[in-house]
Amino acid sequence: MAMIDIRVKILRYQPGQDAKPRWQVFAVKVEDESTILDVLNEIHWQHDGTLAYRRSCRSSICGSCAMKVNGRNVLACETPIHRFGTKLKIEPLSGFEIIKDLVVDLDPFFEKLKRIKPYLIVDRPMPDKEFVQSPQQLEQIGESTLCILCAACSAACPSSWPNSDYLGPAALLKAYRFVFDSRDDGADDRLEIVNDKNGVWRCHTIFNCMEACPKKIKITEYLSRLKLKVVENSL
Amino acid sequence: MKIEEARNHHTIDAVIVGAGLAGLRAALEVAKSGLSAAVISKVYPTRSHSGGAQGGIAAALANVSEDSLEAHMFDTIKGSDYLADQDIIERFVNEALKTVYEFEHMGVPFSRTADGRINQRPFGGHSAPRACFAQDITGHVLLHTLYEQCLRHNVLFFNEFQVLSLLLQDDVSRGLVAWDIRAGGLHIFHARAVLLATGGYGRAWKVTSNAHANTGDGVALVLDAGLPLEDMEFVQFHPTGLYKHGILLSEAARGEGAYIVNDKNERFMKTYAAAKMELAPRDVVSRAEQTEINEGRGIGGRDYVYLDLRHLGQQKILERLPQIYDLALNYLKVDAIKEPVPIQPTAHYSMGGIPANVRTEVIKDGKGTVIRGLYTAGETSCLSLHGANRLGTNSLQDAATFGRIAGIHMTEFCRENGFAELPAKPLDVAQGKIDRLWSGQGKERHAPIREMLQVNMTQTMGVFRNQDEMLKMLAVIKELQERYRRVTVDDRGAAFNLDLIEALELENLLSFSEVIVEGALARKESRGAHFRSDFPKRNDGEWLRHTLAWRRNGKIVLDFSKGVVIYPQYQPQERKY
Amino acid sequence: MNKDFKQTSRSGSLAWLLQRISAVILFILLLLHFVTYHFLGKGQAVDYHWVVSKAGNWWFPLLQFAFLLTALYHGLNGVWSVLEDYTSSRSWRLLWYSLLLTVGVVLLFVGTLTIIKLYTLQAA
Amino acid sequence: MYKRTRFYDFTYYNFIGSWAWILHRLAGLALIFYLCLHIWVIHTLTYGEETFNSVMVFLNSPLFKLLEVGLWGVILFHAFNGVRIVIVDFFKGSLAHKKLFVIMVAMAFALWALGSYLILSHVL
Ligand SMILES: Cc1cc2nc3c(=O)[nH]c(=O)nc-3n(C[C@H](O)[C@H](O)[C@H](O)COP(=O)(O)OP(=O)(O)OC[C@H]3O[C@@H](n4cnc5c(N)ncnc54)[C@H](O)[C@@H]3O)c2cc1C
Ligand code: HEM
Ligand code: SF4
Ligand code: F3S
Ligand code: FES
Repeated sequence: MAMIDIRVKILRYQPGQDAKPRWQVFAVKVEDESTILDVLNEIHWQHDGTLAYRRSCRSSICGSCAMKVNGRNVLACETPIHRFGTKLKIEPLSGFEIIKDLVVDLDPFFEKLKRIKPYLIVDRPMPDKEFVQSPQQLEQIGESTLCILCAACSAACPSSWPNSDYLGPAALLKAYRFVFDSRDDGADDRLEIVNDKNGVWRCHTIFNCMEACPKKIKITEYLSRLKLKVVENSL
Repeated sequence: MKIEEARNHHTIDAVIVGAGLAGLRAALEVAKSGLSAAVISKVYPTRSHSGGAQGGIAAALANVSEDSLEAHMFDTIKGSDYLADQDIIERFVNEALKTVYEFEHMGVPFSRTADGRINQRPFGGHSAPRACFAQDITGHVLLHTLYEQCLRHNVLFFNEFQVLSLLLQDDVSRGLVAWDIRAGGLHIFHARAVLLATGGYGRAWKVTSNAHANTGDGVALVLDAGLPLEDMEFVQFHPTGLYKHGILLSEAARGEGAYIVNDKNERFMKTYAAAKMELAPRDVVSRAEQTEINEGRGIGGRDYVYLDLRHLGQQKILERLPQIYDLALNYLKVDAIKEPVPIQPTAHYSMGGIPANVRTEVIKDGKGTVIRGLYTAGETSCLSLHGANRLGTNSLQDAATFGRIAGIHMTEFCRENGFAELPAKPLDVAQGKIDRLWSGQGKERHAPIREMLQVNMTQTMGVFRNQDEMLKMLAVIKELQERYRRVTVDDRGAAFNLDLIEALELENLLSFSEVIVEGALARKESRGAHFRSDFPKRNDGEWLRHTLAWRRNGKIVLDFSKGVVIYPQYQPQERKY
Repeated sequence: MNKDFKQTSRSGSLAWLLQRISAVILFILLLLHFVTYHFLGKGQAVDYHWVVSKAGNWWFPLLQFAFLLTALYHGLNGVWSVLEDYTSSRSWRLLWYSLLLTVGVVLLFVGTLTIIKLYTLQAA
Repeated sequence: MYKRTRFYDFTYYNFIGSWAWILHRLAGLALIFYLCLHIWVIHTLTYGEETFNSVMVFLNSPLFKLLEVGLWGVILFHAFNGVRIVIVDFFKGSLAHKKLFVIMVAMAFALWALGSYLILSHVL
């Protein structure tokens, strides 16, 4: 463990003061084992209290702290600075509107999630105890339930940049998660909803989402399976 | 009324503060009944700390081996070091199965047994494999599933709103005032019933497993409102916090068979709890660790020991404990398949909190007098289910089950009662807090004060406590409270003012920390998580009672009139593992 | 059908599937086309007679027409999907769509004429 | 609130997948543009030998041969990456999409070298 000097360039935007975002450079001394979040905390607590960003769990499970560092989307709290060297360039997620500094408006993100009916729909009577679901059936959706809704994927997807109407990988992954749940009866509905040019068909298998996902979910693979299911269902 | 005011004035049947498991479960129950339910949370619901829970949720389903409600009840009582109220535990274990099956029906992807039923694993202090789990992301999937159900049932969400004051008058709750973090501005919520489900208060410590949001706002609000807190001195330290960070490595690691070893590569738990070894309850393991460290047997004589997973093998680690593997790798650059992971005890769970009865109604004295329309559930409440020490996996169950129960009683209450009138000038208290931080001329900044509080709390209010240290701590708190009065914030903007939020939270930390220290000083015995080196024995004769604490005229007033509910068949015994 | 996110009111599954089917067909036809027209006839400059001389077989017009049709469909459908990514307003979409349709119809007509002419020239 | 990205976020790191997509898209657009021209040009056949040959002289010039080599590259990239896309869509190609990309580009490159040799040898 040693202290090192780093140079951090942060995209600042203070509503009411700035007409548009501007870069600000901070020179700080931090431990070489620090994470990006440690660096932001250091700046916020010691240098400039006006810096705003989101964080909570600081253990990569709550999904608050997704942001763009040196051109890539990461969770600030789990990303050690040594991955990037001593020069950091920190920006808010692309594709969303900036509320302030690194804080973006995620309401559209959550709105889209809502559209795909993100809940188990059961038309049969509930069993007295649990539904029987084999480990193999669970395996189908297991990885997709890891999603922490950090929005790193949707923000990294070039399909969502020019036109924010695209549902985006996170919402589509959620659709996958329920369509392929052996207990669910709502597949027809959901498949119909995502069968739209702004739904699953705007995914051009660009794979940025998979690169960005801090939970290493194979998003594109699941979207492919979802697409085939939609085709099967609609033709 | 001005238009601006109208926009910031909400009239809603049930207002729920906190979007963790407790808050969401309650909201769902109310919303299903057709009443309007609003959830106010300072973070997006899925960012709540419940999502951080890894290991599991307790219920005696007996899916993988024999189990019974009585066994669950007894384990919980014993785990609590007999300070828990047994009527609460009885209701708890009776409802636990239903809670889990309901979760499963909502779509929670529980890990499964080969025959397709909910899988269960052993957990510290439980006499049977009772923890229902989903890999090592149990809290995460429970929280997300609940959030989804709330969306389905049209619960109103006020995300990124921080509650600053309760509107209470004549022992009747009338609503609350919250700050809109995103846009800035105060909002009045006028409600028939209010639920406080604001989670734990681990952020008062430097080394903690808790999220940044866990600043004990709920307990501070209650204290501010002139109501008491209960058993605040009981704070659980988890034995497997990631060294320096305090981030939690789930007990599931030990459930799956991990070892804890000292500098001599000894599994030292054999000298402290030979029967249960690493799976003894948390207070026992944490104390054992701290003793090893204090006696110079930490790794290289330093302040940590090792959690060793290597013998579990790559496949089991990656399959059953992927999150733990990632955490060790990302934060300490330790590859848990090949190397042992440095750990130390970390502030983890708040047993104490807002006193309430079995209907989750907040009470205001040792006699159980109820505040009408005010409820509490989850980690912020003290029912008391966990007594002096909580068993792992009982807290998710606590939050969910009593969240549901709170929802049921709130619904009833709303049906029977109208909106109590708002007090005059409802905004004053909240506005005052903000104005002071904005207009102050002081030179103090909040960060150093918080740092000093946290460092000192970790040093003095940890696994071992004693009178001298605690008296010093009290003095430190007094000094910091004094300094806090001169704090001003850098940021004067309305939108997403993190500076302001943190300063407001610090006020809460300073407020309830004093209660913790006062309670711990007064309780001259060792029980559960509260261990005093100067009074190392449990003393049932004098101390088998709850602590209630008020702030009156700037001083903490304690009261021990609230006894513990004990059933004849579960009399206190010595606690051995 | 009520999709309550910003929908286009158009399902995309058929277009997606056809784009892939046409791609696979094109993969074969296009390579074949390149081999016959661009690589064979080594040393010979491409001129009128050379081209016309290749057009005599009975399968010539069929293959050429299939190629023309799939290539046009695939290409224009591709452009359409690109345009859809960058336009959200209904009227712009309508405009682009009609434009592409027109281009497609005109080129299909022109191309078909060429094929017929070639075939009849050789047959005559 | 401020909206920053409008068309493409040029400050975002381009991973293999995004390069594949951008190039595929540009290649596709180039190809449909070329196809339109191509159909017009070949259509001159119907105006008789002279017209066609005069156009062909132009197209057989070294400059156009070079362009043809480029076209061949564009086609091969689009075709082989297109196959990659189909594998991703239908045959779990996502799990090895980077490897697939490398393989496809390698194959396209080999064919490109071969084809270019043939095309250019017409001129040389
Ligand atoms: C790392 C970790 C692992 C754990 N693992 C387990 C486990 O395996 N099994 C188990 O049973 N238990 C576990 N626990 C404990 C368990 O997770 C918690 O006790 C439980 O989740 C608490 O839920 P809650 O709903 O009470 O509060 P939380 O989930 O903490 O939610 C609190 C909510 O209150 C909101 N809030 C707080 N203050 C304000 C305010 N002023 N204004 C507005 N909103 C506010 C927050 O935004 C948040 O939404 C673990 C705890 C930790 C820290
Ligand atoms: C030779 C075999 C070809 C194959 C295997 C192929 C394959 C594909 C595939 C799979 C797509 C869909 C991409 C997506 O949806 O993301 C596509 C798109 C496209 N293709 Fe082709 N194609 C071929 C030839 C052609 C030709 C000859 C043209 C031109 C006429 C063309 C023009 C386009 C265009 C414009 C697109 C849209 C680009 C985009 O959506 O990004 N393709 N191609
Ligand atoms: S899929 Fe991955 S990147 Fe996308 S929201 Fe979920 S966790 Fe984040
Ligand atoms: S980046 Fe976007 S286009 Fe599809 S594969 Fe991922 S969603
Ligand atoms: S702070 Fe929770 S994911 Fe980073």
